[in-house]
Amino acid sequence: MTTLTVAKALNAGLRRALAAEPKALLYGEDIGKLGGVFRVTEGLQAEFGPDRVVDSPLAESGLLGTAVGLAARGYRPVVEIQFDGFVYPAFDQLVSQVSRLRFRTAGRISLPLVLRIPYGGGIGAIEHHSESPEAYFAHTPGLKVVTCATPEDAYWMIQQAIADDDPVVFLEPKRRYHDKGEVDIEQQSASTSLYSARIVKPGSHATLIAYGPMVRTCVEAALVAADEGIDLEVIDLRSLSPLDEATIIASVKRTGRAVVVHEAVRTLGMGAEIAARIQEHCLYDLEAPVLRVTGYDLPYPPSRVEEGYLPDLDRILDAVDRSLNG
Amino acid sequence: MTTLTVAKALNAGLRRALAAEPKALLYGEDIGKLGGVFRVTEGLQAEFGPDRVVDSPLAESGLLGTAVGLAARGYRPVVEIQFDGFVYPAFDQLVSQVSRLRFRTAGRISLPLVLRIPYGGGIGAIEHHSESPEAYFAHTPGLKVVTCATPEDAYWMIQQAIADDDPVVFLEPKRRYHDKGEVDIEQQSASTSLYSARIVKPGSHATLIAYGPMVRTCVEAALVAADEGIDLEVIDLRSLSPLDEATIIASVKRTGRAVVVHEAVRTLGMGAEIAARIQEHCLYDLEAPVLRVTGYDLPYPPSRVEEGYLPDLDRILDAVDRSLNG
Amino acid sequence: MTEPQAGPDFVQLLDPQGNRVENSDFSYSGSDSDLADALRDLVLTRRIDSEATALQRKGELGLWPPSLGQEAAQVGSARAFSKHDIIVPSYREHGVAWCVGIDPVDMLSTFRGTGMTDWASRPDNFHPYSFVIGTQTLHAVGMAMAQQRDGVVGNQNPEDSGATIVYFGDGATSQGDVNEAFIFAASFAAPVVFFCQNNQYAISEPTTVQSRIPIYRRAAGFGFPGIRVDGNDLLAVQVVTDWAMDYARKGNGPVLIEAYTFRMGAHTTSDDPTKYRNDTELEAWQAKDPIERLRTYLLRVGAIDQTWLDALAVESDQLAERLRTGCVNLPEPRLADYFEQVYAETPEALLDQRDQHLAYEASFLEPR
Amino acid sequence: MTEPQAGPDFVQLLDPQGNRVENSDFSYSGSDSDLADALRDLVLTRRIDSEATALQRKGELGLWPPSLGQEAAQVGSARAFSKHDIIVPSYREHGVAWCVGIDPVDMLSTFRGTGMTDWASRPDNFHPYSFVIGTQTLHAVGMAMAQQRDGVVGNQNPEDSGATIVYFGDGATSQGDVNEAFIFAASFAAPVVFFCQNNQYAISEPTTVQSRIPIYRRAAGFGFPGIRVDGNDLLAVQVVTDWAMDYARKGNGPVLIEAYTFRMGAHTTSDDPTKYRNDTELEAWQAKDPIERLRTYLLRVGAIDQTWLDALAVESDQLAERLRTGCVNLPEPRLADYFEQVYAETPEALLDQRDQHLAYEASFLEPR
Ligand SMILES: Cc1ncc(C[n+]2csc(CCOP(=O)(O)OP(=O)(O)O)c2C)c(N)n1
Ligand SMILES: Cc1ncc(C[n+]2csc(CCOP(=O)(O)OP(=O)(O)O)c2C)c(N)n1
Ligand SMILES: [Mg+2]
Ligand SMILES: [Mg+2]
Repeated sequence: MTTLTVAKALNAGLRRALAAEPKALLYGEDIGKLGGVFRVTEGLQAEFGPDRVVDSPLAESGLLGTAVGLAARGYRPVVEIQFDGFVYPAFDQLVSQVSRLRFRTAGRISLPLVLRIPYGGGIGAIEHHSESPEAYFAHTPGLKVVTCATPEDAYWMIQQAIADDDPVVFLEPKRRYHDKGEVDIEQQSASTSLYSARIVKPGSHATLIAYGPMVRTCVEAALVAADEGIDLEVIDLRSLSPLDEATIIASVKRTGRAVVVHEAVRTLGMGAEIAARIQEHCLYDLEAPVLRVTGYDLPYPPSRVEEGYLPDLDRILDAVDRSLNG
Repeated sequence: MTTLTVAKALNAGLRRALAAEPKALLYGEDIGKLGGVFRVTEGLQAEFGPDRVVDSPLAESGLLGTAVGLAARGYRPVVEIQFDGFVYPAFDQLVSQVSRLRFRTAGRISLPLVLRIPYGGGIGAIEHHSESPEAYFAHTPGLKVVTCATPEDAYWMIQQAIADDDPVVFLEPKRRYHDKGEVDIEQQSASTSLYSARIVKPGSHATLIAYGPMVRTCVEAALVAADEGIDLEVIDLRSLSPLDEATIIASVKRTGRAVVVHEAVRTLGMGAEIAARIQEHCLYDLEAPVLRVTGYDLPYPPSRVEEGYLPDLDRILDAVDRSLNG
Repeated sequence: MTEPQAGPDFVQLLDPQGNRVENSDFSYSGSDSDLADALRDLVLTRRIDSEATALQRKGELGLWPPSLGQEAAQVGSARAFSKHDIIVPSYREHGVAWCVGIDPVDMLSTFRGTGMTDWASRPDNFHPYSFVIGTQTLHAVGMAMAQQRDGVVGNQNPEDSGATIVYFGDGATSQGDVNEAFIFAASFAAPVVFFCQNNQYAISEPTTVQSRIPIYRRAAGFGFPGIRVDGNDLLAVQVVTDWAMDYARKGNGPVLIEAYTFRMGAHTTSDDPTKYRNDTELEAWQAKDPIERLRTYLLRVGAIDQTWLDALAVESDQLAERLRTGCVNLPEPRLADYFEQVYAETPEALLDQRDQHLAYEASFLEPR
Repeated sequence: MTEPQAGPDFVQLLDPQGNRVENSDFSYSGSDSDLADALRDLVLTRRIDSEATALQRKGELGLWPPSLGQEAAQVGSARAFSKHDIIVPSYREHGVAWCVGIDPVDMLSTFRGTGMTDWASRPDNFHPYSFVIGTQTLHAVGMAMAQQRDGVVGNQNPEDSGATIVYFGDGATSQGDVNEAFIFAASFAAPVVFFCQNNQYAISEPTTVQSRIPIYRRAAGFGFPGIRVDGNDLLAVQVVTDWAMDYARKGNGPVLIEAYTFRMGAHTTSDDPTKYRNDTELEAWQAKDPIERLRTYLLRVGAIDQTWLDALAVESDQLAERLRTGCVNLPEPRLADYFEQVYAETPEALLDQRDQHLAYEASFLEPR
C-alpha cells in the first residue's frame, strides 16, 4: 500500500495505462511540460514523449474532435479539459459525435476515448472554474459518466476507463485532488467494476447518496450523525451513467429514507433522476420524500459566498432531520 | 378569430413583434429569401428589409455570440437555429454567456434574446433533425425555456418571449407546425403569462403532464380514455423553466396519480424533475408512482422505427393503466 | 465576386467546350482510356443521383441531397486516392462513395430511414457520412494524426504513404470546427487535404455570405497552401488532388483545395431553389456541365463512340433498376436491435428498456 | 519563428533603446507631453498589477492575471479610443481598464471573489471581463453590428462615428469562436478592431503551438487587413490602433492588429513559468521593456525629469496604498442577494430557494 493524493493516484494510473497500452495517449492544453494546471500529468511527457502526451492548440472542440478521429482509427485518447467550465465549446462534438459514432455505424466503429474533467467548486476560484456539468453528460445516451472520490478509486477507475471500449467522461473532484489515501499500486487489476456503486458506510436510518466531491462530506455528516445516534448509510455512486440502480433501490428499501447530495444545481441535477427512480421503485417503502441537498439554481456565485452555496455537513444533517421527521 | 397553422401563427407573431418593436430583429441561417427551412419567417425579409431579418453565416456559435453583442447593446435579436440538432455548436455561448450576462453584471446588462428552435421527432427525418434537447436548457440557470402546443399559444408566446427582458429558449414542435387552430389576432395582448401552465382538459382520475408536441397526443389519449370511463386531466406545461409547480402539484393532489410524457430520453429528462418535485410535495397524496412515458435512452433512431421510439397514444394509456392499478 | 478564369489562380485543364487547356504547373498524365473510365463514373454517379431523387419523389426516401453538377469534383478527387488514404465525406459525396466501391443501395438506407449512416459495403478507410456541418473536418485531422503515429506518412516509398482527405462545402467554411481543423492540421503538420466543394450555395445563402474573398485563400492565413480548381473539370480536379495528397503523404502538412463548382439541383429534395436563385445563373452553369465537356472531348479524340455510350446507357439503366428494387427491398429495421448498438457493453437499465419495449410491442399481438 | 524586425511588416516607432524610428506608413503626431501622460498610465498600470500580485500573495485575492510587460499594448491602444467606441476586454486588460477610468479597487473584487465581473465604476461602453477564451470576440462583432444599426458608423463627421475594439490573446486565435468572429465581421463589414496581444504564451504553450505563421497574417485569409505592431512600443501601438479604429469607424470593416509583446510574469498567480520557459527568453524581453524605453526617450528629450518621476513615484505609492485598503474593505457579498440577479423577474421557485437559504442561515443564529 502506498499513500497517495487523488491527483498523484491519477498520475500513477495514467502512467500505468500509458505503459500498458501503446495506443493510449494523453491529449490536452498545457499537459506536457507544465503537467496540466493541476499537475495530474506531471512528468508523463518527459517519460513517454510528446507523441504520447500531446499539447493541444487552445480549442476544445478541436481537441475533442481530433480525438474522435484518433479513436476511430484505433487509438485510445485520454483528453483533458482544463476546467469544467471549458467543456462547453466541445459540447457538440461530445453530444453529436463522441456519444454516437458507435450507434451511427451499427457498432462497427468503437470510440475508446476518455474525457477527463476536473470539476466542482469549493476552491475559491473565479467563474467558470467551479462548475458541475455532470447532468448534461448523464442525459446524453452513448456516454458513460463516472467520478472518483478517493485515491484508490482514482487510480483504478482511470485505468478502467481507458480500457473501456466506450467513451467515458471521467470527472475529477478538483477540491479533493489533495485528499490522501492508501492505494495498492501493486495489485494487477481493480477488484470492482467502475460502474458499480460503493457502500462507503452501511447504515439503517436513512441513505445518503453522493458522488465525487460530496462523498467525503457525506461520510463526515454520517460520522456526526452517528454521535447523535443516527445511523446513516452512505453510497458513493461512482458511475452516474449507467446508474447502479440496484444498489440504490436495495438501500432505500432497507432504510425507507433517502437524501441525494450534489454540488450541481437542483433542477434536473442527478438528484432529480435518482428521486424519480426511487419513487418509481420504492414508493411504498418510502417513509419520507426523497430530499435533495444541492447547489441552488444559480450560476456558480463568487467564491466568497460559495460556502453557503455548496452543500455542507449542516445542510445535509438538516435534510436528514427533515427526512427522519417527514 | 382566424384559422392558422402553428407555423403561420409564429409568422404572424413575429411580424407583429417586428412592427411593434423597432429593436427586434430576426437572425439565422436561410431565414431571408428562403423564409427558413420551415417557412416560419416567410415574407418577413421582404417586408422589414435585410437589416431586420438577417441571413447569418453558417455558424451557430457565431450566430448566437454576435446576438449576445446585439442584445447587450439594446437590440432584441430573435435567433433561429435551423434544427434542434444544430444548437450544440452554440452551447457554450448559451450556457456560459447568454444565461449569465445579467448575473455577471449584477443586473446591469439585460439580455433580451430569443432562441427559436424547431424541435422533436416524428417527421421522418435523418439524424440530428429530431432531437429534444430541452433538458439541457432547463438545467441551465439564467435561461427561460418555453414551448408552444397550439397556434394560439404560438402566436402569443413568441411575442411575449420577445418582450421579455430575459433570454428565452423558444422551442417549436416541428411535427405540429401544420396543426391548425383559431387565433384571435385582433386582441391587444395575451391573456395569460407564457410561464403559467394550462389545464387543457380537467379530469379526476390521473394527471397527464406534457408540453409541446406531446400535448396533442395526450389530449387524444384522454379522449380515448374518456370512452373507457377514465377521466384524465391534461396539463400543458408551456414553460419548462421556470416550471409552474403550483399547477402541477394542485392537480396531482387532486388526482393522486401522474404520468409525465415527453419525447426526450428518459434519464434526466423533464420527467425526472417533475417526478422528483411531485414526490417531494405530494408523497402522501400519491396513489401510485409518478410514471414517465418518454423516448428510450437511445440516440434518436432511424425514422423507420421512430414510431416505436416516440410516446404514442397506446404507450400513454398503458402507463395510465399501470398508474391506476399501481 | 467575378467568375474565376483559367490561370495560376484557377487550375483548368479541360474547358467547358471540351478543349484541353495548358497550365504551367499542372498537367494530366493519364490516358484517354482512363478518362473514358472516369466518364463512366461521372455518368453512373449522375444516374444514382437522379434515381435517388426520383425515389424520394415517389415517397420511397425521406430525403435526398443531390450531387447533380458536382460529379467531376467528386469523381476527379476520388481518382487520386491510394491504398493508405483515408476518406472522410460530408453528406453529398455520392460520387466519391461510388468510386470507393460502395453499393449505392446501401447509401439509400440512410435516406430511407432504414438505417443510420453505416453501410455494409463501406470500406474501412471511408468514414460514414456526417450531417452536422463541418464536424467531420476535425475527425479527419485526428485520423491524419493517427496516420502519423501509424508510420504511414513521409515514407521513402510513396506506395507506403497515405493521407486523409475530407470533404465539406462552402457554407461549412464558416464553422468554428472547420477553422479549428485548419489550426490543428497546421500545428501538427497533419497529412490532410481539405477538399471544399464550393457549389456556390449553402442552402439559400450564396457563398458571399460566408466569405468576401475566394475560399482557397483562407489557407494562407493558417500557413498552408490553398489552391482553386475548376470543379467541373475532372482532369484538373484529379491532378490537383493528386498533387495535394502527395504533398500531404510526404509529410508536408495540410492543403486546402477549393473545387469551384455548382449545385445544379436543389439543396435537398425538401428545398425549393426558385425562392433564392434565378434561371440565368443555372443556365450559365449548365453550359459548364462536367459530364458534357468530358464526353465532347472523348468523342472528338475518338476515345469513345456512340456504341460505347449506348453500352453505358444500358449499364446506367441496369443500375437504376437495381436501385429501385434494392431500395424497396432494404430490410426494415427493428427498434429493439438499436438498444445494443449504443455501447460496447449494454448497461442493464438499457436492456430493461428494450425488454419493456418488446413486452409492450408483444402486448399488441395478444387480445387486450 | 524569428524575431520580427522594424519595417513594413512590423510597425515600430520607438526602439528598445528609446530612439524614434522612421516608418513609411505611420508616424506619431502627438506631443512629448502627451507621451509623458502615457508614461504615467504605463507606470500606474504596472503598479496596480504588482500591488494586486502582492495582494494575492498575501491571501487577499484568490487569483490575479498579471499584465506585466503588456502595458504599452494596453495603454497605447486605449489612447486611440473616442467617445462612440465600445471596448471589449479579455481578462488581462488592466491597463485598458485603468485608461477608461475604472477604479482598480473594483477590478480586485472579481479576483477577491466578492463579486462577479461587474464594477460600479465601469463605463457602459466597456464590456465586463471575459474568462472563456475567445467568446468575447463574437460579442464584440455583435456590438459592432449594433453600432451599424445605431447609425454611428461611416458618418461624415468622424466625431460622430464609432467602432468596437476587442482584446484577446495569441492562444485565443485557435478557438472556433475567434475565427467565427472573423467570418461574421467580414461578412457584415462590421466596424471591429481585433486586438490580439501576442504575449508569446498561452499559459505554458508557446505561440507556435497555435500558429506556424505570424498571427496578423490570419486576417488576409478572411479578407480583411492584418497588421503587426511592436506591442512594447506605445507610440506604434497607439498610431496603428488609431488607424485601425478609424478604418473601422469609416465603415470599411474589420482589422486585425497583432501586438507583439511578452508576458513578463506568470500566466496567473497560480502559474509557475519556470516549468516551461527559461531565463534567457525573459532577459531578452526585459531589454525591450515598454516602460523603460519611453522613460529613456522622454528623459533624453527633456520632456520629463527626475522631479517628474519622483512625483509619479509618490502618486504610484498612494495608488498602491489605496488598493491595499480598498481591497480589504471590499464589501462582503451575501449569497441571498444573488438569487435576484439571475433574471429580470425572479421566478417564484428561485425566491423559495432563497428563502430556504435564509431560513437555514437564520437557524444558526438561534440555539438549535
Ligand atoms: C451545424 C449545422 N448547422 C446547420 C445545418 C443545416 N444545414 C444542412 S446543409 C446546410 C448548408 C451547407 O452548405 P455547404 O457547406 O455549402 O454544403 P452544401 O450543402 O452546399 O454541399 C445547412 C445550413 C447543419 N446540418 N449543421
Ligand atoms: C475555453 C477555455 N479554455 C481554456 C481556458 C483556460 N485558460 C485560461 S487562460 C488560457 C491561455 C490563454 O492564452 P492567450 O489567449 O494567449 O491569452 P494570455 O493568457 O496569454 O493573455 C487558458 C488555456 C479558458 N479560460 N477558456
Ligand atoms: Mg455549398
Ligand atoms: Mg498569450
